Amino acid sequence: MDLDYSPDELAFRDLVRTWLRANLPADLRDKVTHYRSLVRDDYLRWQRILAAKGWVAPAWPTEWGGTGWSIMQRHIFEEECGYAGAPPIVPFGLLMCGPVLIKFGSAAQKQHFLPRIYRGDDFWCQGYSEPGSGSDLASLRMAAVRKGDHYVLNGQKIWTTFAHMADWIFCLVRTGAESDRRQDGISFLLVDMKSPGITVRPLVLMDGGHEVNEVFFDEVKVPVANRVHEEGKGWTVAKYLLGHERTNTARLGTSMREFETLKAYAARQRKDGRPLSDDPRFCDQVARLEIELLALSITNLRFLEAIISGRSNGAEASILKIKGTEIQQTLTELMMQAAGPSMQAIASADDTAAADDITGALARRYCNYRKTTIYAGSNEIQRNIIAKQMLGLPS
Amino acid sequence: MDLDYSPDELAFRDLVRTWLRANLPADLRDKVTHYRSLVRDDYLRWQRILAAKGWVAPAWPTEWGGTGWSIMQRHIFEEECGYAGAPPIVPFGLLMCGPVLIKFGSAAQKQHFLPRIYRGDDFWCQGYSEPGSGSDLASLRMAAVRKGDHYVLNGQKIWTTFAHMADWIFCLVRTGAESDRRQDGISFLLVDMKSPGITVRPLVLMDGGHEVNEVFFDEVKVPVANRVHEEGKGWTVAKYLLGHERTNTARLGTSMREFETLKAYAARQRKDGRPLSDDPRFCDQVARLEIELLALSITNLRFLEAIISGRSNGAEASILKIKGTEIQQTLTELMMQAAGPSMQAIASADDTAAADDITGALARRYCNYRKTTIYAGSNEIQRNIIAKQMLGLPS
Amino acid sequence: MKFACDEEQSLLADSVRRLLAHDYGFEARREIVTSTTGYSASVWKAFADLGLLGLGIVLEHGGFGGGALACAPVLEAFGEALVVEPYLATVTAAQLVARGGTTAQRETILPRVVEGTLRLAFAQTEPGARYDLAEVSTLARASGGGYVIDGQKCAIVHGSCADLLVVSARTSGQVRDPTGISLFLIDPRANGVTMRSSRTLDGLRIADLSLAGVQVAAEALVGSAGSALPLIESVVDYATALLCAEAVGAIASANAATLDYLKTRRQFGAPIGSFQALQHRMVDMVISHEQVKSMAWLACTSVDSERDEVKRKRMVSAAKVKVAEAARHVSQESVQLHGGMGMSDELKISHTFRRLTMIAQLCGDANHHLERFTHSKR
Amino acid sequence: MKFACDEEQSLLADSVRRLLAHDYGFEARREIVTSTTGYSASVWKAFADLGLLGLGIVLEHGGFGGGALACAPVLEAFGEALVVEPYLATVTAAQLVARGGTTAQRETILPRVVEGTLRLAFAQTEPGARYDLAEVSTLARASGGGYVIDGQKCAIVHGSCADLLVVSARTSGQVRDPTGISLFLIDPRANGVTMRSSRTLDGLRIADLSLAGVQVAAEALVGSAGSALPLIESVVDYATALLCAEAVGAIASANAATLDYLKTRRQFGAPIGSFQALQHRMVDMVISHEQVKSMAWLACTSVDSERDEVKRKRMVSAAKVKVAEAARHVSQESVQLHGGMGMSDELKISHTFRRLTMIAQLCGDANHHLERFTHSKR
Repeated sequence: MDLDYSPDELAFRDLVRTWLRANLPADLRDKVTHYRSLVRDDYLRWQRILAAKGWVAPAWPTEWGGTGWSIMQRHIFEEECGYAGAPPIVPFGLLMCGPVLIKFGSAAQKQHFLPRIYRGDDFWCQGYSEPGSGSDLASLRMAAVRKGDHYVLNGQKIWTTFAHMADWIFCLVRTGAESDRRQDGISFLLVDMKSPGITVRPLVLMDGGHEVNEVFFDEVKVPVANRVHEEGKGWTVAKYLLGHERTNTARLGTSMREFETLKAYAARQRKDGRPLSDDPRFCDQVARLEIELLALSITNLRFLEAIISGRSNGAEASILKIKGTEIQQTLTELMMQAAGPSMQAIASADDTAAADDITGALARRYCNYRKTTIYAGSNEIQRNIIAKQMLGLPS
Repeated sequence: MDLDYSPDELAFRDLVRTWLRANLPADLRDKVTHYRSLVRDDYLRWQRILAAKGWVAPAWPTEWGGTGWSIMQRHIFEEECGYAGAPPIVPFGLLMCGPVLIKFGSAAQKQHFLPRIYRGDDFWCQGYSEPGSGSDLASLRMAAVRKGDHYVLNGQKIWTTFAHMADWIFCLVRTGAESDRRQDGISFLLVDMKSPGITVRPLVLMDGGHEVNEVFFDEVKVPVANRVHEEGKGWTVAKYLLGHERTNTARLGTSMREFETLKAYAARQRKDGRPLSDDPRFCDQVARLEIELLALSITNLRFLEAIISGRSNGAEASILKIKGTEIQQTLTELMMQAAGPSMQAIASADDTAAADDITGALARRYCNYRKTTIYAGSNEIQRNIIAKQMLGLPS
Repeated sequence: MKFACDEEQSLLADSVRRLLAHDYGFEARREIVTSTTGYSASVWKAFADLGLLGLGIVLEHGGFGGGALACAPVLEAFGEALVVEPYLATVTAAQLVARGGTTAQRETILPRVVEGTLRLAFAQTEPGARYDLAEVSTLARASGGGYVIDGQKCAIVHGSCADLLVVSARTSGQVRDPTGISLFLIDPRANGVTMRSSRTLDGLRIADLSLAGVQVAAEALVGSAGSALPLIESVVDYATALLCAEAVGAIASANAATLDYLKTRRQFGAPIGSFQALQHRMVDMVISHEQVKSMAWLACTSVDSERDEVKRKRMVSAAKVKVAEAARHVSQESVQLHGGMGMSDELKISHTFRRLTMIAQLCGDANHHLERFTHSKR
Repeated sequence: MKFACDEEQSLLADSVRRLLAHDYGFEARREIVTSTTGYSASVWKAFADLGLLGLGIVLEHGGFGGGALACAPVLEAFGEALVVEPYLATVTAAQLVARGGTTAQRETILPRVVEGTLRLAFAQTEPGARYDLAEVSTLARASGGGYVIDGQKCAIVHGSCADLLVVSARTSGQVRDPTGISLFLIDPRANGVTMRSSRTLDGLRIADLSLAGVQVAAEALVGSAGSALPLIESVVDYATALLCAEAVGAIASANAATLDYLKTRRQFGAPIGSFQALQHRMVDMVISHEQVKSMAWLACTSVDSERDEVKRKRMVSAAKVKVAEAARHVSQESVQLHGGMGMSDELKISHTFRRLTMIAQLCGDANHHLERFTHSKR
């Protein structure tokens, strides 16, 4: 799938690729490519390597450490990292809180937090969803009552990815009464996870893994200085964050690496004494997936070009999310199917005995990846967005 | 697909099958199996053969000519007729107007119309849909204003199947003002198509065929005696008709015959010098269709048993409609695909030169069959019905 | 043509559901799944007391002489409750003995199966064999009036808790030859037998088996030497039919949970079940359930009554294709419609998802059965 | 990487759309479709005047020397307006001459194509050959310095209005041999040529051709004898890429009509476009359109620039698989969402449905291209 990049783009890609080959630690890469769980230190180690190189926050303004790359360069960089098997960037600090602070933060907030986020001094998580408000984010209820120069927080967040690893959490909270416009009265706070009154409870997912949590807030004191933007204007911040342009929505670099893994794995499996990759039915399933990958790769580049040239129709990110996650899920499904009866036995996440054999991870991974069409705005919400914003269909 | 009928049921099936073999005229069967258009006389000729045998209205009470068959026997009869390639029964008289008159008609209406419907003296059509009211039937507007012992009709019906062949039409009309309950003020009238003021305009469908029409009513006088049930209670009649138990919703007999045609046709087509039926991809498509047919055949029988034993969940007819029409459409699609490049050339409906070669009819038939998921309550409406009536999901 | 349970079956199914409602709630099940053995001895005893282990065994060996159709309502209830006990493994292997064993084997083994004191497992699959039942390279050499057996078996469902294994091995021919396959009874504690147990995603246990110079007596041979494949095929079809019945229950459970969630979960000021897109998807799940009910019946009735072997295979494969696809469809949609909650280990729906995922693959995936359906010409 | 049209292309596409908006409305098109010839001479002349017929012809023969990408915006506009003129037939056959013909052939034929006075068609498919380009049994025997040709061709798009045919015939080898196929220029009015014309579902004309002892001179041979298959394959790939571009326009048109219908048609007191199930289906149609745009670009750029023949075939086939499936998806959904109106001959949507149905099958259906994609190993 060599789409014809320009010579400059090709040169940039080769630069990134060469650097990754030399600097991505083999043990981290193997953990990723063998579907083993990453821990806090794995994420931070890779983040610090990137930070040392100056590549950890390409989209930030150069004064805060951004690279000044073009959108296309950022796209190429992200795809190459995924393709190489680098640990994914944990988005909460670098891709979410950082841009929010750059846009809305006070000078003091920027000075204090941005360098720490850049260097990986703090590990961040995101306090958005609540038990009663998932897709309908604006219905959130967590209360922050102002007392002097503090807010006192009571309530609960849920599905909080990596809360158990995090030093800080940014939260949407309700600082005013729910009025006719439910979006009013919401504020955006930065909360130290070591604050008294915060309890983190693991939510084990169906693959047996621990990624997400419930976070309970009981009389948690947060300095008013940690509010970003004005009180009651948190929804503006949240909307900015949701709409903040990202270039790796489709996660094609990762999917292309996974596709090569699938082909190699299927070639090693046997059916009727021959490689499974020779089986016409399986072969067709793989071919259809490859065609989907081709279509999405080009669509992704077309959309980038449209954004760069100002011809965006506003639905690009949603379309990339929908098709990208469908491809990711199909990859896990075909891998599991390729394993045949052996897919039943699962290795636990820490089973080092099976570390070199990915078979024991495939069914878990299939389960885990069901989340991709649910999180970050479910695919149903993405379709609603396209219907309303791009097509102008009525509610 | 020999599902194990009881010995009695098998004996009945053989009786029907033997009779059909002896009494279904070969020219009619050939017209059906070669996808040629049937004309009014074709329908009536077959109806009169059935009437002479006493089998034309099995579900009617025996006093009006019904056969007294069990639901299972009626099912078997209908499947056998479809399987044999008999012309379909035009439903408007025998399956719609007849049962309505039996349930709601006056003694005089029954005496006059039922024997004529039975014998095929009159050809009926149905005046339900209007340009502004399709799925939302209760929004109909055609006005019937009472003047003495007549109603005067003004308005328009659309999608009126066989109006151009029909002697009579039964209509839903608005005899009262549209009140809060839009279902109020609707009445059910029987209208002579020869009445002054009726104009029939053909609506050619995309296969080039003429089945449906617009029917315009301009000051058409209809005797009050031709109203069925009370004035303003037409919706009761319409609902009875819509919910009137029918046993051939799935049209499996016809689909099984078509499936055999498909297999035979694919065996005659060539690919790489061998029969197309040896091609693994095409073969899989045919296999999946056969599995769908198997599943629906058994589901159909299960539902009949549930209805007979009073365990109906109310959604049976909708499920059979959805899956039955999907199968019918897939059949036309695979036939067209089997023809390869030759499917492009179409024979006109009356092209007798091509009468023995079905290839020229396949693309037209594919187009024509798109109607099956739209008419008789679109498949979307069927899903709404299941969601509301069976699952109790809120509006 | 008869689809509904008769009265006796209904009563039995009701008893099973009552038992499960009482002893097999979500937390009770979780304890069983995480226990050392992976099943509950007391639940197993209750199954035996209800007569469930004898449903497919003839009266002279203490059973009730029914076929797959008689067993189907039980599996349906198991599918609803996500029973992890080694029921299907035991009754499948018992069928091998019942249909192929000598009188002595039947008299020794089957009554103990019925009374719940002997659990069995069938060691058939070999590494790389996928779903091909003829791909057997484990070797049984005649030696000193008995046999010496060497080879590898894998993916033996409930192998580690079996008191006795039925093992396929080749007494002649080459790998994938249809003839030359034989069945042997092997004590898992015999010399040369090594078993390695794993957990499965859906809370069961599965074992790999290594046989190194395992000596068995001539009496360990089930049926006559070299002609076991048709027996294996018919019994695996039997197991497949029961698995289809289990799918009916698991899908019913997933649909009920999803429908309930659609009615109670509110977003944007309304129950999410009022959104038409979700309604139509729920309807399609219901239709899948109806189709699977039909196909499970077809599979059961075919293994019970179809004398034409080719036709039986076609019908069982047709059923499994549909069941595999419906299991995939309903499991994926039910999790998606549950949103994040569907991913959580704390809700039953995610466990039903896992079982349906496995059911889709077990006894042959959709591709395997589509191939078998297509190639088994009438 | 460049996806958008350059300025020149945009201007041309605008001119085409203006022309079509003016001369090719729904009623004007209906008259053309039902006319004797099945195309409009004045529209054809307008195409020539706009330079459309020379887009793929080099400058020395009066053209503009562009590739498939240069032509794609025109085909896209044709797809929107459902143009039935023999454009694709003519430019495809012209490519055979341009790429394979002798200098004399190019000089005689191509300028006349560009100026709109010579329409061409490619007679390739034979009865039973399906989409296999090597399945040629029409025979060309060398005779008296020329050739005598016998055989049957079928499904020649716009064959009956062609002034000159390019015909494939076998000068050596057996049917389906990759070598031994040659191309000949044949005058449709020559002795021994019989053409039978039919209408197609989507308003085009198609012809079957019978060649009985047709004598042609040695100069009728296009390229060298026996080695035409790679040329045929590359030109059919070129035609396939243009067809993909046409699909982009036809799908855009279907989507626009459907979206408009959803917004204006009211039932149950609301526009039907407010129903979420229909909204989500409309969104999926929009996504299909985006994918087809991408794949049409891939096909065009591959036939223009890809020097590795195997890779070119894979990419064109990947595009056609996706285009065929999207054409099916969008055409079926757009009619379904229009309800009864979608079935009517009086609305453009039913004509777009028919064209998309044909596009899915033309130049090889999804199965054909999936097979070619799978078997063309890198």
